[in-house]
Amino acid sequence: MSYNINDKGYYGEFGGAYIPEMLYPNVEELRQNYLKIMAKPSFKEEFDQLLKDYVGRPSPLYFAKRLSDKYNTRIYLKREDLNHTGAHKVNNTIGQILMAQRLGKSRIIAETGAGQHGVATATVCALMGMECIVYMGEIDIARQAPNVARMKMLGAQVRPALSGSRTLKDATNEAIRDWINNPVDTHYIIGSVVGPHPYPDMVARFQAIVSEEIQWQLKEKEGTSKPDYVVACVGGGSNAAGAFYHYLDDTDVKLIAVEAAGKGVHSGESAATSALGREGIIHGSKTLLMQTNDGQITEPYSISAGLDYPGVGPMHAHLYASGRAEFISITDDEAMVAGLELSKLEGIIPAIESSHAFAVLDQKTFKTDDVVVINLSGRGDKDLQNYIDYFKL
Amino acid sequence: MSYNINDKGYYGEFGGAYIPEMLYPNVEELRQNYLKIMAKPSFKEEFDQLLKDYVGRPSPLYFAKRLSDKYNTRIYLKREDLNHTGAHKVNNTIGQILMAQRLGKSRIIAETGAGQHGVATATVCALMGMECIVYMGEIDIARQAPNVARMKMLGAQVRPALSGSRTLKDATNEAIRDWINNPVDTHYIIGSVVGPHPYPDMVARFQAIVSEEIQWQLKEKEGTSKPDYVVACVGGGSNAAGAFYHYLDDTDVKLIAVEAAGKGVHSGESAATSALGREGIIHGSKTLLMQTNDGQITEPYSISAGLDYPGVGPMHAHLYASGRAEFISITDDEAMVAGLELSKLEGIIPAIESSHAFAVLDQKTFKTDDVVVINLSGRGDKDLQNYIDYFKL
Amino acid sequence: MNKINQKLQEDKKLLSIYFSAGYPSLNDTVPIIENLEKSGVDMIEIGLPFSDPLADGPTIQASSTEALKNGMSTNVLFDQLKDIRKTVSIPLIVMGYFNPILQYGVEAFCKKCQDIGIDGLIIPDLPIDVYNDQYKAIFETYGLINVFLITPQTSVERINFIDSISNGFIYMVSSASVTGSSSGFGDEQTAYFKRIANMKLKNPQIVGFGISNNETFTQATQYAKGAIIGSAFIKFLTNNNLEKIDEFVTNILN
Amino acid sequence: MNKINQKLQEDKKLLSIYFSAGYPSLNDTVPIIENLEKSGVDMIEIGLPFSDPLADGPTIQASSTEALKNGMSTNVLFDQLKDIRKTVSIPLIVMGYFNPILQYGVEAFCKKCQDIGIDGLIIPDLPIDVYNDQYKAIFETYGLINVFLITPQTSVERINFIDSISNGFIYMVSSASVTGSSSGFGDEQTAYFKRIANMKLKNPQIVGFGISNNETFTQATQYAKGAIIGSAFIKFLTNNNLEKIDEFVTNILN
Ligand SMILES: Cc1ncc(COP(=O)(O)O)c(C=O)c1O
Ligand SMILES: Cc1ncc(COP(=O)(O)O)c(C=O)c1O
Repeated sequence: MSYNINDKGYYGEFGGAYIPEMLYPNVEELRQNYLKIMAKPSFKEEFDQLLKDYVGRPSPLYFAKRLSDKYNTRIYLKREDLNHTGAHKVNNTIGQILMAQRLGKSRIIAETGAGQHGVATATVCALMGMECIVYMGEIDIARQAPNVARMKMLGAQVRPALSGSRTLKDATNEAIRDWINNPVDTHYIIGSVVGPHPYPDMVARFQAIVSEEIQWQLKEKEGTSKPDYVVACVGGGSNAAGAFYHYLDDTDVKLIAVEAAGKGVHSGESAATSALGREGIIHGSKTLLMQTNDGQITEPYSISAGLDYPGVGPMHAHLYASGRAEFISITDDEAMVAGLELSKLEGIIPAIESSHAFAVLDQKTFKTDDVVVINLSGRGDKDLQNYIDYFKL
Repeated sequence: MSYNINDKGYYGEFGGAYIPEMLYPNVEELRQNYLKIMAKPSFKEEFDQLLKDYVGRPSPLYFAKRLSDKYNTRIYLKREDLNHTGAHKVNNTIGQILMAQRLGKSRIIAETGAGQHGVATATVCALMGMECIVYMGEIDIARQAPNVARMKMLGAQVRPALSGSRTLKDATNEAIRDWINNPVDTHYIIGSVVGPHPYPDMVARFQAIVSEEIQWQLKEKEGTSKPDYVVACVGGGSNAAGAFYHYLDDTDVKLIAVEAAGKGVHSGESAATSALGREGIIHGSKTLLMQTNDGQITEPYSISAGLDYPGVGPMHAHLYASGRAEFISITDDEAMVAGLELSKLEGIIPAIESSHAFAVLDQKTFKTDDVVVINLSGRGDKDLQNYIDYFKL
Repeated sequence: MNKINQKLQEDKKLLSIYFSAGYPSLNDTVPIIENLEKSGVDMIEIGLPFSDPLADGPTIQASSTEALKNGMSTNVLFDQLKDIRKTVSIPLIVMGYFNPILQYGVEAFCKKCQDIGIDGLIIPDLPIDVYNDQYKAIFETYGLINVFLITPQTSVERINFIDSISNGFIYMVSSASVTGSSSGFGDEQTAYFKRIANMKLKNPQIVGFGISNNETFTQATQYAKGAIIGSAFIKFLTNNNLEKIDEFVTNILN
Repeated sequence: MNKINQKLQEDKKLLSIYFSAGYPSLNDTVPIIENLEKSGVDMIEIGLPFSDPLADGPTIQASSTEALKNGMSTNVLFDQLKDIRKTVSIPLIVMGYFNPILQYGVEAFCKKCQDIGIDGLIIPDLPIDVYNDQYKAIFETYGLINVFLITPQTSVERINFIDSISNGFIYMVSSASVTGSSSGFGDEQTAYFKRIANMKLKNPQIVGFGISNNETFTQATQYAKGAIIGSAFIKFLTNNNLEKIDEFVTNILN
């Protein structure tokens, strides 16, 4: 079985491009060109150069000694928190801004949840001198104020999404609407492995640098490029897609995808898509999503704005349905505790999104000689206020 | 003429260890051991490993195209903003925590201004499982709230300095007092190239990695390891010391040290030590400092907490007195504008400290083919609120 | 013959009206349809509300949200419509996003539409290839016309292809923008209308998006067979009683 | 013979008092000195206030800050003291941080002290080697005794070295802590006092830091020649009139 995308834009049953005709030219233009453009040496060269000099890649693979001691296993952290702008998101936005330039676009739009993708988009737009509009749920604007400020500093316009749950899902709707209204000059930089084909594949390819680096870094450190486990949180799923990418077909490597259970999987306030979702269509893609019996999309909840999404990307839907990846749900409380633990044991304050991945250490027992790579998708600076409030620091 | 330290602990006229007897055993223990410890292969190895895997070094040397175009010269940014914890400060704290371990200390104290050094210290203490107390001026606690929160997350105790101007100078006094009170088990991690010998030299050596990297990175990019200019802001002077270190004796390379002029050098609210200071003793070192005719230390002012210090390290006093480095003062307003410009042109929000260095671009004309390396000592996340308030974003 | 095809043969410019089922009140669906027919409307698009209607503008989205709050659902809608053919004879089209239909079961949905007497469907986010590969046969079994959209950006080849697989009319989006966003047509749109008219497609075109009054209706139908009004009608419903629908339609047609 | 050396020859335990010049009020300096002598104090340390007194605890620091606010400065102090030897005969020591002295000019400062009749200086942050290399000759020229400190952490070699270069007394810091922080002496300190006493140094020791009442004074002087009180006296001044200094001293001595 293949775990990668097929030539129709599907991962198994999932994927495709369920888009209104108004988006067809945009998406089709991208579909026809993305692989060709990515294959060009000049593209690769510019992408690699920016990842190195601007983003700061390779991000380290750090052996977390105190954490390993505590959990009696061998834990490595993939340090996407050290990237410029503080998360894995920028790998993708660098790729897409170069793509947009080559497609002759002059205006960039994006949606954002935690604000990390918005900041990463505003950043590359500043870098390239392009107009940038970021849609963000009104609720997220309030709970991720530092990132809103950063986007403004970078010259981006932040437009609040006022409908629905006023979070990521609704920001995405607004961005799609903008794209429909601006079909010629605008490129839509989607921030995760979601949306219509070819977005999930394109974003996964840009994020694949994460597992590409893990392979050689682990080889250097452990003599083998294969860990026993790769663990990553899943909102839309881009950091997980990047961390899993080069291991997808290597079933020796176990993959763990961590979803946000909010106040509990069955509390009614959750974003644990695999546990609660069914196959359906969201944002142009057939995938798993949380919905009513009637097919209305459910409003998700997570303390973490970046995981507060009622779907997952189609790659992850397939990894779940096929059993290739294990899916674990982590509550707000479990994540917060894990975030504080990482801070105190390793001096690294993780994004609350990433904290969900770390909480797996308390849920699952690993063997002493297991090599467990946890994707530290982002740093916690943007979440300080949440941590402070939660722990009454 | 030598621009480095002599075997008595002086840079020219400046330096020494003007300390009360109560500190003598501590400082002497350090003085006798620091070079020996740093020379040990096991120390070097652990230091280098942590700089690579934990801090994320080498930090990139990034060619800033849009900024270069605007100023019609060749500008490279040394990306210390990408270090773990967001500034150059961590290079030093990693070094000093390893030093403290080898000296058998179990308790760490530090002073902090902007909070970056406090965060960097709290971070390495968490990493090594050591008790950590950070002294911070009450005013700085208020204006650098995110960093205070980070220190708490990392398990450090933040103690307010309530005396004097309630900024960095006073936090340093408090830290020294603590050290006097705890002479046996405690190591004091000073955050800049200030304090009694051997601190200025030890900190400079830990920060020297910055210019070590610039040398080979520039060689790769420009075919020569020598830039025409190295520009860095100076609070105490550690990021400048690091960026200048390997160029000190190479007078082909022009050094520019940028001080904070606050509301204007002669406004009475300034921290422009070279312009306003005279030789004197501060925090155990003979150096340039801002003082009354009577020898009372003046309360400095800068919008940037990290530059809000009435002295400079003795290395910088010597670089100034000898004319080896050019000293330029930058006002709050000039720095803020330069910070916003970097954000909008390059997608990088600098720490306000670093913004001072960028403001030099507007003050001084460089030749088209000059290679100008600006040390981007830290990222602006901690300063967002200041930027927002200032620009009413 | 499907009622849509019959209607398209009439020698007149057709006025089609869209509204969100369950808005302003849950049980307004049938009265609105009846009033529209009585007022002289030629065709009706009944919106099946969706939580995330990404091709719609704020007016339609707000009405959908309100309808859902009022309790509208696929089952409720079908229930409301079960006797609709006793009183209404003009073509009825259900317009909805694909997910609720998928969850109902596409075949079950189509069958139910046939039972009720629905003539066609517009599913903006159902891609043509997926329709062709998986659902065309089902639609045909239940006698439903699937209406496809074209926009000013749609290529000639694609328009021809869409024409070839359509068997009712083509929903011609006046401008590449979500519903309710433009006001009045400019030269660009007129050129687009002419360009499509000159293609002499086998399926007539009905223009949608941006039609709000007699002027825009007249402009849109100069080159096309008819026009669809959505947001303007919903705004009207927000501010007026159902009995006044008559006035709304009269204003458009004269 | 220097007044300090004379005093050290007296067959009694010496009480020395520290206060910050210019506190509580700018012109209290002389009355405080006179009251102290009248009350039976053996020696006085006049604190020259400094903005950043890093070896001092909060009490002394606060009094320094206040004194500076009151207008105290090196010149003001010298001016206040210019006739002090007309009324006061016990040894007077100026205690100050090095920077204000450096700015005044070390030689000018020493000369002025001699003119006034100051007997010695305590400069906590003037390192011994710098003193030896650069300033010893000047101090000697102007007949000033420089007092060095030792602490429980000072090594035997260093104590011997300090003893060798001292020519008055050794300021023995009771515990390695800033002024005003401990209350009462424990076994550790007593052991330290004994240890130093047993070294039979050529210079007598006077204990400072942590002495606040008769009990601690007695403990401190069991093995040492005398003791210095600082913070406790400043706290007293904060709460009492100068005329009551007498009571403070009486309480210490009995
Ligand atoms: C740090 C971090 N991790 C994870 C996520 C979740 O996104 P994804 O699932 O696409 O990696 C986000 C989203 O903003 C994020 O900021
Ligand atoms: C980012 C940054 N740059 C510069 C400084 C000034 O310190 P130094 O002069 O020691 O480099 C600080 C101090 O906190 C800082 O945080």
